[in-house]
Amino acid sequence: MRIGYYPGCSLQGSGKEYSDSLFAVAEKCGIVLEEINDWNCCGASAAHALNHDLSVALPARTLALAEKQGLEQILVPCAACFGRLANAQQELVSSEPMREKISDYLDMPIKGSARILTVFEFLQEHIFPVADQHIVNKLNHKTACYYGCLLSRPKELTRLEHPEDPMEMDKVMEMAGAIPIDWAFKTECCGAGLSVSRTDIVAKLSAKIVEDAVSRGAESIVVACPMCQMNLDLRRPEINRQMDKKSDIPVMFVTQALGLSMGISADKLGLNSHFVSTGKVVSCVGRKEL
Amino acid sequence: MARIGVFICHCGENISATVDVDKVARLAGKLSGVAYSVDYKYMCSDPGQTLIVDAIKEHKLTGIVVGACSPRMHEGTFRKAAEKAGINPYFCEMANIREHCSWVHPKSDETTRKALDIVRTMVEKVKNDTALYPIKVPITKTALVIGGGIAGIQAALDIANAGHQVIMVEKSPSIGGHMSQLSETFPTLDCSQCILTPRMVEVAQHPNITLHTFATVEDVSGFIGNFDVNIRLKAKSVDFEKCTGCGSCWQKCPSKKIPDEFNAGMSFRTAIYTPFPQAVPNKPVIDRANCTWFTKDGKCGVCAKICPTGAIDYTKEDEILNIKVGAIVTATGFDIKHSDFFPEYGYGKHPDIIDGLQFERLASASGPTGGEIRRPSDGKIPETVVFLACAGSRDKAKGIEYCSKICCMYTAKHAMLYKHKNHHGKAHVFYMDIRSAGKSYDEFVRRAIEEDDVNYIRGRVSKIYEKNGKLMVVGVDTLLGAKPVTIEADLVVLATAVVANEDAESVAQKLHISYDKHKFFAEAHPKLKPVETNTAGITLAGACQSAKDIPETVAQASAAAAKTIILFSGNELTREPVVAIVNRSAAPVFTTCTGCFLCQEVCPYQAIEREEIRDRAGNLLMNAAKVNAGLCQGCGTCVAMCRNKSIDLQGFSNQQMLSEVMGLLNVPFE
Amino acid sequence: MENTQAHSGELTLKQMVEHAVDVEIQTCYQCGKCTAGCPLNEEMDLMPNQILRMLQAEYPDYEKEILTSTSIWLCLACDTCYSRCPQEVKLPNIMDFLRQESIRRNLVNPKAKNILRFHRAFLDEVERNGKLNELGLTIDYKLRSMDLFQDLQNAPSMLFKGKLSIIPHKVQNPSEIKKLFKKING
Amino acid sequence: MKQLQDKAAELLENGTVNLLIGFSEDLGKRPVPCFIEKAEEANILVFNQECKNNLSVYLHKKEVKDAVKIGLVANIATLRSVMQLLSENQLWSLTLTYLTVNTAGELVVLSSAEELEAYVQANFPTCRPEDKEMLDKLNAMTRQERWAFWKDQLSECVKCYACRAVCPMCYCTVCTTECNQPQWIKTSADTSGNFEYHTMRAMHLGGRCINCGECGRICPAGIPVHLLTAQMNQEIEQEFGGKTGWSLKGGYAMNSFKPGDKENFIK
Amino acid sequence: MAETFEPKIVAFVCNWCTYAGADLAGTSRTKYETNVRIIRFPCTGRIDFMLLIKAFQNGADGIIVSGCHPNDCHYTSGNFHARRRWMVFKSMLEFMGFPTERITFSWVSAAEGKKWADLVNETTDSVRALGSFTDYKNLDFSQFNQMDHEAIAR
Repeated sequence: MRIGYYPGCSLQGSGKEYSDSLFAVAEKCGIVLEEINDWNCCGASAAHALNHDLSVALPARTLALAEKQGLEQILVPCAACFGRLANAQQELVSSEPMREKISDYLDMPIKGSARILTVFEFLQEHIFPVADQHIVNKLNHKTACYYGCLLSRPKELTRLEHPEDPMEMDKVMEMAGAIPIDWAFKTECCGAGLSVSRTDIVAKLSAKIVEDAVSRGAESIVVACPMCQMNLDLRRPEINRQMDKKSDIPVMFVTQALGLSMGISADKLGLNSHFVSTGKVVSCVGRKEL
Repeated sequence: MARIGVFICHCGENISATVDVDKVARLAGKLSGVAYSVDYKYMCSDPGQTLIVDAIKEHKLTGIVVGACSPRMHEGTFRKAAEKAGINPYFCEMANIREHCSWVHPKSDETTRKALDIVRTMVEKVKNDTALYPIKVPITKTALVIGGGIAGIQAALDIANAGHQVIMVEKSPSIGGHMSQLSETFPTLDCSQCILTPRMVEVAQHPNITLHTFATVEDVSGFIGNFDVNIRLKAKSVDFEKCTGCGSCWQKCPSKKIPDEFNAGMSFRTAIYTPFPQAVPNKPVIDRANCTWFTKDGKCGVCAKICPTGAIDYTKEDEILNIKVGAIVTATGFDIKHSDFFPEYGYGKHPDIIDGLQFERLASASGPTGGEIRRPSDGKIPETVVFLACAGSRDKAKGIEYCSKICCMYTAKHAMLYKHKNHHGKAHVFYMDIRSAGKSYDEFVRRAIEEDDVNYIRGRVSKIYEKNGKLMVVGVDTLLGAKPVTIEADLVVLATAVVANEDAESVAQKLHISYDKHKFFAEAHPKLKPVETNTAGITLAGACQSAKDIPETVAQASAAAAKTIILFSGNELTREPVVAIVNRSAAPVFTTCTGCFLCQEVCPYQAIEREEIRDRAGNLLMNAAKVNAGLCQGCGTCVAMCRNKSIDLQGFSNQQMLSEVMGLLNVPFE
Repeated sequence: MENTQAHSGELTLKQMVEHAVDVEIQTCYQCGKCTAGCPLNEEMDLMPNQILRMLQAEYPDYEKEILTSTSIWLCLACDTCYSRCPQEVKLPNIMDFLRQESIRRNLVNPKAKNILRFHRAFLDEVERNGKLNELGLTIDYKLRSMDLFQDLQNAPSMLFKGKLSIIPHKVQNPSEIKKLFKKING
Repeated sequence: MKQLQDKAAELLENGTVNLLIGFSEDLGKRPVPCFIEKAEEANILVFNQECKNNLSVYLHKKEVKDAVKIGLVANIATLRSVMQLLSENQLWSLTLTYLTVNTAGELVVLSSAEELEAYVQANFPTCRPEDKEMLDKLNAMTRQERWAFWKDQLSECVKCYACRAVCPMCYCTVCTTECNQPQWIKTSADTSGNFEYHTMRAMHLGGRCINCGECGRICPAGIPVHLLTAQMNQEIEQEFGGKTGWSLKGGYAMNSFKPGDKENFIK
Repeated sequence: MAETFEPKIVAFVCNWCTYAGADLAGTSRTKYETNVRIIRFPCTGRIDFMLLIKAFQNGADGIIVSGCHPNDCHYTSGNFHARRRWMVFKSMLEFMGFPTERITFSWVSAAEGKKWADLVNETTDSVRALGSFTDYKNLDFSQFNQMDHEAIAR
């Protein structure tokens, strides 16, 4: 079964290590990801903030291209991109006129039939079955799985089993030999798109998240969204100022963590390109049981 | 040869003002089959009726048409008159020339012509009328009451005190229902068990009441006055004849870690148990699912060893008891949503987020904490308690649009009880509206606010999460310009939605009564038949029909009892003979019914039965439909559904309806 | 205060919302759960439920108040409100529309200008290349917001860590995207 | 063919069936129904495309009923009508064995209602193309054109009731047409009476007819009466779902309802 | 006979809602056209489609069929069954080319005296506009004509 892949812009920029680690893991498990040819930006929060049609048309183009490429399922690791693509798809299938309008904009035919996978669905369906033969060492530390908004809501799109207290990522981390903690801010918002324009707000929101995770003894935060990662990592100075105490809890992508447990080098997983050092976690690997 | 009399009424001026009554009477007299025709100022008056009676006798009339007002007005009156004159009342028809003619049209030939048409139509009908006789149905004067909560108890006592036999069936080991779990009751704050337990005992001791606990209704057949019911008596594993209720068995029972239903899961009970100290009957049963003897075949057996009277009997099997009853009172009660129903409140993961019933047990003197309100997690007395009204109720997203009705009151009560027991504690209530319409209900809520200084916050809570030992309740105060508020609580009580019992649907299907989309049982008419169901002889009492508080439940229970007692007031039940009937004729035809039973499926009253027609040797010749006159309400849907007219409706027969049409048409409007 | 009569003729904002987005404003019964759960409730000048209430009221004066609020720009479309709303009101979609309407009527709150600038910068970047290049975006945004020094400390290290690439990514034929934008913006 | 004859012989031999209803060759003409009681007679049996008759209609005949154990050589339409009959509580007195030939040309023997249901559902026939074509044509016409069409057609009807006699669903012992108290259907064969009869017929068969088309085929006046019921079925299936002769449980659309049924035609 | 054509309209109504509604129109003296003649049934579920045909066949120009609104049926489901039957019957007649605009289906509750009056007036107007219903009669004439021709031919 071919698996299409839509990186989205951040995974080529600020979230590069997300795609690096994802590919490393996939490679390890012998899974090939086919990038959608000539994909374009999903429009993110900006498009749907300013222009509804655009917010559907941009993802629609990518979906149309995927169809042209004959891809029946597409992996969209970036939470924001996933949200936009899934949303657009829903509008396309639910409204005939909308579909016509858009395919007219794009002058491309579009069905919107492809199945769009969240990173969790991808891991569950393609990595889990083969994981144990690749997992070589346990991560052996307490971790807080942070899902954020776009991977948990709206539940019709994200298909989580328990949208208010998701366990999908926790399962992955358990498999990787970490100890996921039960905490309260799993699905709270980090400030997302306001990262640049209203850093103050991002600091406030992210602070709450980091605070709760730390107060419950987490040694790392694991995310599956480049925006969350950036806000919790890049914005740490502001966050620390907000909490007025210094926290150096690292923020990894779920794929990086999984990669570590598979014995892939920290370098290859891009664990060195974080602002908050991930050294502590890396050193936990293979450490004796807590 | 029909000899029909036509009687045209002036109704003072009401008809004669626009209709030429004299002409109508004159022309009606010329109609074929009409032997006598007359008009008179007030037909419904005594002289008017006498006029009819005399005419019938004098002119040997076989049927009459009264051209006057609507049959809905005076049909009864004139049918009585006809009867008085010695003809079958169903040979009297009304021609509605007032409401449908003189009142709605101006004075004109056209109006008069219409009046005549109406009369002619009814003349044609009368020609095809047949003598009908009231249907008599024998009645078994024993009532079945399903459910031993306060609703069932009230209904049973009322019926029994009226001198009729009552059989009560309760699925749990004791009667008492949810009311027995409550601490105090609003708005008087009198102790629930203090007022309930005497009634429970009364039921147990009443000579007219037979009580079956730990029993369920298996199936129900038959009809009003003549129900045939099978009851499953679940194996108690204890011989109640021998058992003295000394309790040594459950004191010694080794499996002690079974969540206690009566204490809403906040304490444990043993495998052999009586649900609570004041249980009626106060004798234990074995919960086989949790008893070592049954789960680990034959190991243990302590209770049998300990029992001084040898009452324990592991070999007992379920028994089916067949009973005949004339009426059924359905009082199966309700359930509430539990806190694990609320994702945003942590799927009930936290022990200190509890539901209303659990709080009742915490506050109850007979509860797990002896009436001290302590939080389940660590037994500490909470300093701050937050109560959430509308937890699940009025929540379309959760599939419950309706208001659970009792929460506003019991939440106020809960807050009060907490404050009375912990004067320094703080109680907050998140609410959307306060619905306290009821005798001294609003005063009660005000008391909670004014005297016990409970903090009412208008707004809904979005999330509850635990943070260093406190429950963070994230809500909003919409009366402060939607100000976000977060309260650090030690205990949170969710006034969860009142819902129908899990098995409500199957119970309804066994009883053949209808239910709404929330599985609450449906009354026959929302206003005028609030306790009857669509199945004659079956009534509703209490929260199985909709969320109710105790006073309402008791009132409805008494109403249901009254309906039953009325039914039992005669030896047989008399019903209007306007019912469907399947034709029958001599062998070898027997009937034209082909036994496709499509009629059976359309009948709203399960009035159509299967009759097996056999020859003398007893060989089955054919299956045919048969109408149970006791159940048929005479809608006639089956008649229109029957392809070859094998089923017909007395009083509105095919012959009658068609002749009306023919009589009306086929003739030029003069 | 004027009454709704003043509106006879053109649509009220509420009606416009209902036409544009598949929601029924009337279903909101003001329980406030949306506000309670909103991560930005402390920042907002109008609370989500207040906006709904004001739409329900259909007072002309309210329309301006709503469209000039910062709330509509602060909304992160995190969907917390919708996912918990007992009446299933799709607030985020309403917010989307209100933003667009606020631009159309030229009522954008000055305090929200930066957010708007960012969105604009973002879209222009996408229009130019079909893909987003954070460096380009950041520079573009800085120029617009004239807030040149914020994040300056980060840029070099990001470059160093390979998180910002200097050579912009593009789709094969950027003009195709430009055409798309033109078509949609008319 | 041989297979069929052998099987039939076997069934008659071992007493699984007392009477076998099938087709026999009629000197070059279309095969005709035949009734076989002796194994040795089984060799006259044939089964091919030409075997169009819906033999289930004979199951209502007294002589057949008396035989109790019946073997039925049946095309799919026939099997489908048997399904419908069973769902209407008919045929209860018979034990039936069905012999048919599947699309692959192999002999299939079905000896229980459950087997029958499974087979019918697996090989469920679609509306006959020729009918579909006619229906679309008629539905495309204006009302007046349709009126003219049926007026013209039904003026030919002589009320011979062949359409009724050949229809397995017309099993009423006394048909409405024979009811004379009251007289529902004009006895004379004038066109308005014919309209009356055929409307009644269609209403009674709509949602029960299994589109075997026998009524149309048999009509001596060549009136396509089967189109009326076919149209009804189409309507009912579209509006309320459910296929005739699909399930033993029945599910006759006309005596059930949904609160949300279409009512845009009601003021 | 008046110059303008006056249609004969037969109304098949249920006892509990529409008949009562018509009574209400009377008690509140709401005036309406005289053309309608009411035939009373216990329930719309009882109304046999054959009666409609019979009515047309015997000279009715228009027909009103009316009963309780959905969920208001005195017998809980009679009107639901009727609704299906009408729907099918109507499309049946349409397929046969019958002028179904001569049949008006309606829900009229016991409280809707006004609606009843309006219903009668509207129906009367529309049927008056349609003119006398001759299709059925013509059916037979046409046949007689044929016979005549044949006779002449012979």
